[in-house]
Amino acid sequence: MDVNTITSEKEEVVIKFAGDSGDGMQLTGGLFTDDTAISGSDLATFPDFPAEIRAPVGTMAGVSGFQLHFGSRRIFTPGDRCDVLVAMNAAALKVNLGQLQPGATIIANEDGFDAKNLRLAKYADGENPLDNRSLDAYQVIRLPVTKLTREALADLPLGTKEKDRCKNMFVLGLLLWRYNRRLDTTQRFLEVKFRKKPDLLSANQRVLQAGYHLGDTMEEFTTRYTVRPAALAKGTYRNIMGNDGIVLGLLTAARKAGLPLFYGSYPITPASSILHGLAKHKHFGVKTFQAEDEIAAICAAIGASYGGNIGVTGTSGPGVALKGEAMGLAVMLELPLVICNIQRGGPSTGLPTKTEQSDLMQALYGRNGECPMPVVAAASPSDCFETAFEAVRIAIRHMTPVMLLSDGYIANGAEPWRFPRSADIPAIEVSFARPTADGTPFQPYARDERRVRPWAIPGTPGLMHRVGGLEKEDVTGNISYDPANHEHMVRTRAAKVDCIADHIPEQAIQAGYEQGDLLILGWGSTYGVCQSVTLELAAQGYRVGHAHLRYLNPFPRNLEQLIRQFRSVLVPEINNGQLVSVLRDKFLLPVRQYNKIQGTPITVEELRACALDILGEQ
Amino acid sequence: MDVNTITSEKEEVVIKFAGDSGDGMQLTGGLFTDDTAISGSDLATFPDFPAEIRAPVGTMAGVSGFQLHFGSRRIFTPGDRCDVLVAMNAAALKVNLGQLQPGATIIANEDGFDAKNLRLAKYADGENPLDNRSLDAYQVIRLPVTKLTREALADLPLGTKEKDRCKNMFVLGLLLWRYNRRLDTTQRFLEVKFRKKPDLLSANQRVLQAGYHLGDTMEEFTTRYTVRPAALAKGTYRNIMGNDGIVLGLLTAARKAGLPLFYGSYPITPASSILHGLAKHKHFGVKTFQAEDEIAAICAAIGASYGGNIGVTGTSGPGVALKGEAMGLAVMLELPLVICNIQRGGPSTGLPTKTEQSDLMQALYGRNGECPMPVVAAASPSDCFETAFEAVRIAIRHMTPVMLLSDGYIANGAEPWRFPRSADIPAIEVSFARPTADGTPFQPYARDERRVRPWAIPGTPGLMHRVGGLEKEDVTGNISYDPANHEHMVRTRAAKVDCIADHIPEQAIQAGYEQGDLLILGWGSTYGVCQSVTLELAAQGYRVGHAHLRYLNPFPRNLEQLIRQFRSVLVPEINNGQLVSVLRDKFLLPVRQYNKIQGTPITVEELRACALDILGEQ
Amino acid sequence: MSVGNNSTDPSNGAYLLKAKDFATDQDVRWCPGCGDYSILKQVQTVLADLEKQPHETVFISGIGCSSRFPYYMETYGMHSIHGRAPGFASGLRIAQPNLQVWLITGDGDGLSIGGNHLLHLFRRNFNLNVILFNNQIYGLTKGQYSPTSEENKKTVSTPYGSIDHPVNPIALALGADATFVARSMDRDPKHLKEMLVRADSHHGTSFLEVYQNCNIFNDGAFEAFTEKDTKPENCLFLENGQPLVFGARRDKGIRLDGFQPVVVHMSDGAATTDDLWIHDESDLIKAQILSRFFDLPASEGGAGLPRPFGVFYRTERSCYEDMLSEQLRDASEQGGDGDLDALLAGSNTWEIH
Amino acid sequence: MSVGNNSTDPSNGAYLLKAKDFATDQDVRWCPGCGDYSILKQVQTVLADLEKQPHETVFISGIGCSSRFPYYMETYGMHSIHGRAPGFASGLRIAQPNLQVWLITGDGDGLSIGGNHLLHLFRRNFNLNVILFNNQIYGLTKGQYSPTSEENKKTVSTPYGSIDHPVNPIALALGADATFVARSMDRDPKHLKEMLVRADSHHGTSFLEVYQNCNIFNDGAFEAFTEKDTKPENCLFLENGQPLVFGARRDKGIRLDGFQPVVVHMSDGAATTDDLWIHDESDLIKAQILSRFFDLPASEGGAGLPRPFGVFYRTERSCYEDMLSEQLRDASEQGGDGDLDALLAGSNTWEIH
Ligand SMILES: Cc1ncc(C[n+]2csc(CCOP(=O)(O)OP(=O)(O)O)c2C)c(N)n1
Ligand SMILES: Cc1ncc(C[n+]2csc(CCOP(=O)(O)OP(=O)(O)O)c2C)c(N)n1
Ligand code: SF4
Ligand code: SF4
Ligand SMILES: [Mg+2]
Ligand SMILES: [Mg+2]
Repeated sequence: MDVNTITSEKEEVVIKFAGDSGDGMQLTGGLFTDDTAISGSDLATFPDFPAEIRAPVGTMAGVSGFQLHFGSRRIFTPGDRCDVLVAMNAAALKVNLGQLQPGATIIANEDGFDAKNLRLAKYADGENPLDNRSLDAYQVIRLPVTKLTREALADLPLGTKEKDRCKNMFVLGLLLWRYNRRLDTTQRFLEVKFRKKPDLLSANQRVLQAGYHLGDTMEEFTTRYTVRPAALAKGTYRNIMGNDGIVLGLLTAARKAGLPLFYGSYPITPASSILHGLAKHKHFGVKTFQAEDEIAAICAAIGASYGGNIGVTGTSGPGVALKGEAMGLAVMLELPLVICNIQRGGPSTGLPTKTEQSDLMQALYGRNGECPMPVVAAASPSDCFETAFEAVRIAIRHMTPVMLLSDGYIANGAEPWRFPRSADIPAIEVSFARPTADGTPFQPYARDERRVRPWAIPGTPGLMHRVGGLEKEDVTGNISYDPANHEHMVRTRAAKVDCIADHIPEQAIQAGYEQGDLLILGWGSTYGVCQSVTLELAAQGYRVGHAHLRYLNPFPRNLEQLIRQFRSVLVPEINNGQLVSVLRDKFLLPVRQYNKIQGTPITVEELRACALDILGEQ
Repeated sequence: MDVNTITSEKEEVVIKFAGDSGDGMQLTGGLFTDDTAISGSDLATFPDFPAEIRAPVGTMAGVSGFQLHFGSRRIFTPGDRCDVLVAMNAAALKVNLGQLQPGATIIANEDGFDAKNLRLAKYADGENPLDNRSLDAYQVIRLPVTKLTREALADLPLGTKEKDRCKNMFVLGLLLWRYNRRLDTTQRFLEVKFRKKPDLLSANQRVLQAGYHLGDTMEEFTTRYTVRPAALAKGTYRNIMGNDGIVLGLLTAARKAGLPLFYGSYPITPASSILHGLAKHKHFGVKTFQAEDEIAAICAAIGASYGGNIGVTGTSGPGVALKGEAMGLAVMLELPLVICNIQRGGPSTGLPTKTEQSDLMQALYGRNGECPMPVVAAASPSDCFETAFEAVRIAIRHMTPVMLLSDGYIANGAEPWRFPRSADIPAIEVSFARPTADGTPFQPYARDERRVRPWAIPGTPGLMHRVGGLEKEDVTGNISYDPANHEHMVRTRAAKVDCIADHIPEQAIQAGYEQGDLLILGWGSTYGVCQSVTLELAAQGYRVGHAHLRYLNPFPRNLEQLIRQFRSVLVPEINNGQLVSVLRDKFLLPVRQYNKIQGTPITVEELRACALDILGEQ
Repeated sequence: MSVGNNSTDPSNGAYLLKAKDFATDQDVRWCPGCGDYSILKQVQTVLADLEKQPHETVFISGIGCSSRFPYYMETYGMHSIHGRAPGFASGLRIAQPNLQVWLITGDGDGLSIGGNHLLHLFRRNFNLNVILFNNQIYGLTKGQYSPTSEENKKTVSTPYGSIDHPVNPIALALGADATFVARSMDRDPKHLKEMLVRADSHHGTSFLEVYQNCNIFNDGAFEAFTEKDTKPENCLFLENGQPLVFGARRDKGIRLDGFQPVVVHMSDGAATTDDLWIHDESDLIKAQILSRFFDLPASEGGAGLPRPFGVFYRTERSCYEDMLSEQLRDASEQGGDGDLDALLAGSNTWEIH
Repeated sequence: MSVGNNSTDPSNGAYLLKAKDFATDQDVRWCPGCGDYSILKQVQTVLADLEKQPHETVFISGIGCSSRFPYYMETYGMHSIHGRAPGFASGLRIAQPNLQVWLITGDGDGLSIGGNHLLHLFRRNFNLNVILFNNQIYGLTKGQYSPTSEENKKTVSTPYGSIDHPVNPIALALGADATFVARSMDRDPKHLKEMLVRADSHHGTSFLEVYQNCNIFNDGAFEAFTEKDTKPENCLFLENGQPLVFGARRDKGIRLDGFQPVVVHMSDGAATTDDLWIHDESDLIKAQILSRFFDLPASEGGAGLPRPFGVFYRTERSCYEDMLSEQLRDASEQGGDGDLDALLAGSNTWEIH
């Protein structure tokens, strides 16, 4: 390493890789993330894809980005603002400029700022941000990346198009140099990726090296940065995205219950990748069924559960709206079922590619009649695994449909995950009804102490019985119009769900103080920002605590008592205050709220400011 | 009238006509009700049909009943317990015995208590309730009605079957005598009904007279009863059932708005009769469309509203569950639409023929995303007219879908209605968008002071525009992924609905005290029982008031202040406490609740007892 | 399962089930005289004749009078929600390919709200039997017209007469590539039983439309086909490999002039059975022509083509659940039985020490 | 509506609209190279050619790439919800019978979630035009197989290959008694325009299936029919009253052996055009046979019957909205225009004094 570069240390860094959909920014970001993970940093990432399938090349609509936040401290969010922006073209710069730290570094590909690109990015005629001093507040490194890439590959027998496709490697190499990494890990990935295409492999490796060496040779680069390993729990880690977490959670739960997994679904953004993920794992005995619509999908899942599989269906808000009637039947049938709702911006078709938490009320109340259903919510990509497992466990142990809430932000976000060893995961106990020894008639709606009815699978001799959506007599399951029985059944179905609270962990404070001035009470994808803000404020001596609800119905038994340990409660939500309504109803408790309904996550800045306001008032 | 009968006065009477589905009890009850109405009594009626289309003759499942409550005071409910039971067969007696006042009169058709009937009614072998003193607590009048009917028609050239079909007239005649009525009104009805069947006419008239004269001749009948006219407002009255009230309300509102009415529906109990009622009135220009399912029905209604009609769809709970997605679209399109939910017992298929109020939460929250919709509820059969009118008015004036809640009890119940003169009904102002004079581009999402967008009908030159379910930019209506715009639109849609509160009447106390110890706060079909109990307790000096909510979203502006005038609030609901949840959420107010979830109305006895408990505690 | 006076299998002395062994203890709630009773009885009889096991048999229905059916069968049963029975049945077939699944639906349940699910069931060809009770009316909701109601039908919801062109269920099923398409009627127990047996024996989705009289809201809708005086003239009973003959004296037949089917009379020697169209269940095109014998019976002023009953079409095509099981088998043969730890680890892990 | 350099109607000097006058100011968001562009252009051109008025024209779609269509048409438009466009269109037709309604749907929107609505639209025969963009894939959701995807298709949701038997949209529409059934393709602007004009001129529901290339997720799905080297051999263009001839040298034809269509070669004198099947749009049975020319193109190992394009079938049947208007007219002629006070009073009133 050459002498006139110095090395300085950083606690955390946020890098945004941005370019045209075709520029391979997702891959670049992914590879840099893998190397970062291995370097021992904690990290979180979030991609932002264009809303259109393929927006026109060079336009702002076509910009694809990948944001990485890593550091030597615990990292919970992809970061509010970027320290480094890689801009492969003018549109990428324009779209992301707003997200930069003051003084941030911009690595710009000059070749992406020619007249055509500038016009497509809707810059005024003759205006080039790289020239017109509009970026003076930043440290701009302009490189003719395309040109340099072509030069590096001059002697290779590849078309210009293929050569240009390597230019992301140049940037990757440069960044690996900048953060004081070695190339070997990335080299290895490339070897795997291009196993079958040796010439592309060498091309990419060359460009990667070219970018890396540029660091050494170019005056501009005087400093390299190191980020120490974070204090992460020892163990084996992998990266995981939210929907993959659900896939693994469902597969694991089914395996641990010894039941075949059935997944019935109809594609919808951002839930589709659960279907894709499960379809890949047929050797785990998972049966995926792409139905003609959401209604058929949930009905098929119920049919599978009726047949002794664990039936699961997945969709997003508009699809859930269609499944309401069938969920009601599942509540009547008292069969296990998991409904995954990967929430997106609503109402109606809304903002399909954006994130939101606005389906909580629908999850709790979106059915006719008194129709109680347990609801659980995942807090992060890795938490999707445990929450999905929990959803299946509750569905089976309590013979009930369960709603699992996630959202687009969790689904597409990724984070390192210290995944469990299968041996350490508890089994889920399943007991199918067996013929009565003494030949006494089978009672399909007889209940155990949890008010759970037996699961009697068609094919079992002697247990023939009929189920359906009409009110039924308790114990016998016969149709009943008896007034008293109806009230009894309505209350029994409610009590059955309430009693789940006896079989879930009590709510814990997940950061900061156990009691004090402010409780930040969240659910779902606000987990990261709540953690960050709480740890930060607690470190500054504020008596702040953070509790994050996985169980939204029923609530953990100790929730009210835990809440009352604090002078104020702040509920941040990416909706108009839905959990707030539930808390007010349940506990007659005035809670403060922070609501952002912009299809984007709440930032640390925003939540911190809100928390400080409240603390200030006290 | 013969000398040895005396006449005594009664303030109120409850009569239950009960027999086999084939015995014509609905007609009998209806005719007696008409005569009662004309006699000036106030009254309320409720039929109970067998759950099955045609249950086997003579079985308890096959019993059909009609209950009439009339009196010289205001009558608000069909009555808790019966003073008189007409039992045409053994099953009818068995089914209704539980509903009788101590000492009630039972008029039993002996011929309906033969061995076969007793067996079908599941009486123990050889047991006949008319003989075994089990009815000693009651005054039993046993008559061989069938035999007497045949005798009365002995010389007529009719088959026994046809003759027997007249036996209900015998009972009717007897009751008309008992309550000191004359036969002429009923005669007239029969003349109309049997205009085309002279022999059936004379047969029915004969039997009617036979029954009437039996009163004079038979020793057993020593007393006739009179019920003085009630202090009803002067005017012209008619009887009205709930769903007919909705039919008339919709037709009237459309007429007053000068818009064609479009009703898209898919049959479902207990909403179907709205479709039937409207289909009869094609000469009012109403277009009824029986769609292939509930989704197509609401979509067609939205399409009709898009085309400048007032689109309405009607269904019951399970159907509403299917319409959720389309309602979300209507919220986005900001077009007028009325969704009628005639609630029934739930969840799922539940108890289709029974009543319940358990779809309130679904009405408020049963859609994905932040999807606010006004909700209004009818309180009684005649109130259906005004509430339906209001629903249409709000939908048009505020360009929004509106949910109208009724239930099976209101739908099938009937009461006298002092119907308005069309001239006295205010017009509903409609203003379709007109081409901009200056040719400036049309802005489909520009808003007036109520945040209402223009209604621009396809076919209007110059106003071409596109609408849809994706989030749109305010003013222009173009698709927009802009974060700030999304939050602005979510809040605008909410504010638009909230602002309806400025255009509805403030909440009034509808009975009893304006302030005091207990407010009975109800909604929907509990109106009658709330009124009865409140008037009764207030008369006894308890400081009780009754307020009944027609507007469930938004609430009237003064609701909280009105509630706080009372020491306690009692909310009776035929569900598990749904309005209670909303009130707790909105006002952080501990409210008392009385919940009955038996598919049947709350009785005066039940609510009185609950109210007295609360008053007692104070 | 009430066991009546035993009759036993001579071969092995095992108890043989009788029709009534497939009946539940629930009172049947259909109107007296409803055609549903006959269908129930024939189904129970056929199951007994075929020596089916109650615990291996499942009846799944939607909502409607007809859909009450499962409550009366001493087997497993699900009375689901309106129009969605195909979804539940599909999931169950995938979960438990060894069960025998019968799907009970009505003209409203199956062709109005549930039409799409039925079509997708047909193309996926799950191995189960669909019995569509066609009474050309909505019975349970008290008499509105249905998708199969004739044009201009006056009902509570159409006092001025209906204006929807009716669905032709057989033509629709053929258009949707159903692999077994047949029609029968409640009033002909022998034929109905025969069709039930045929449906059961077909591997794939068997679609059996049954004309069923709703004597309360649509009484006599099928009189022309069911009453003995008109039946012979209006009904054409299809038998594979046999000429299309009908008429009280079996003296009429169907011949094809080009593509136009015409009625020929054999009595007046105008034709002999040799001139007649020979029914071929495997011929989709001919089945499609037969499905268009659909106008009013001659007795009611129709064009005079009789209404066909029997198996219109039958073909073999792999069933969805069989192919899925195969994929699962192949997958585990290749991928192994699924190593959970390998799955959790994924392709790329690292250690934190 | 931007008014380009004027061209005027010589007869009356009125401004004549051009294709671009039907284009909105919104950027079109389809992928570069998507077949949707061509369809959009042809529709705009045809509307201009037919001198349609933008304000009297409405485009209603569901959800999908194809369903973005209304945003690009300077007419009235509704981008509704997935699969439900027929509902909205039906209501609008009833409310405003004078508007010209076009319904835009896809193979997923119209045949998966929306199949049932489409079928009921067909039988009710509302007077509107349905254009189904069939790209045999779910485009907007990024590449899952659709109901029209060929068997064993490998997609993100079916990595082991799909196992659903594909829908035959033409056969389905015929089975559902559609009154106008036609097929065209994005890559043949002339034919597509012709079909659009035909669809527009039909009074009733016109169903036009358009093969559309999704160059991102299903590129080349229809190559055999669209590429000039294979097109002549694989495409059979139907013309009413004309013999069924195809082939680069128009030397091949279709003859019927009984009911079996066979390819005959005229070059080798084996047949002359006189032997060939003459297309008759009004013949439902023949249309049903044509709809079964559906196996793989010969070039891809199919049986060798070419794929028909053009109008398979066309018939007249009254439209729902026309019959409804008639009922309303009759009703008010009899019942009068509806006396509100009489309505409110009902049949039985009494006075309280
Ligand atoms: C979602 C839903 N919509 C509507 C209904 C009301 N409903 C019950 S059965 C039925 C139609 C019954 O007709 P059909 O399927 O022909 O059965 P049938 O009673 O004639 O045997 C309807 C509309 C319902 N139960 N659920
Ligand atoms: C209720 C609902 N379910 C699912 C989706 C997701 N979705 C949008 S378009 C689509 C299918 C699109 O396929 P197709 O109709 O063929 O249109 P294409 O994109 O291929 O033109 C799906 C499943 C949705 N938007 N709404
Ligand atoms: S209504 Fe009709 S179909 Fe239903 S049970 Fe009665 S007779 Fe049968
Ligand atoms: S995904 Fe396919 S169908 Fe959709 S716009 Fe792109 S190319 Fe066209
Ligand atoms: Mg029916
Ligand atoms: Mg498609």
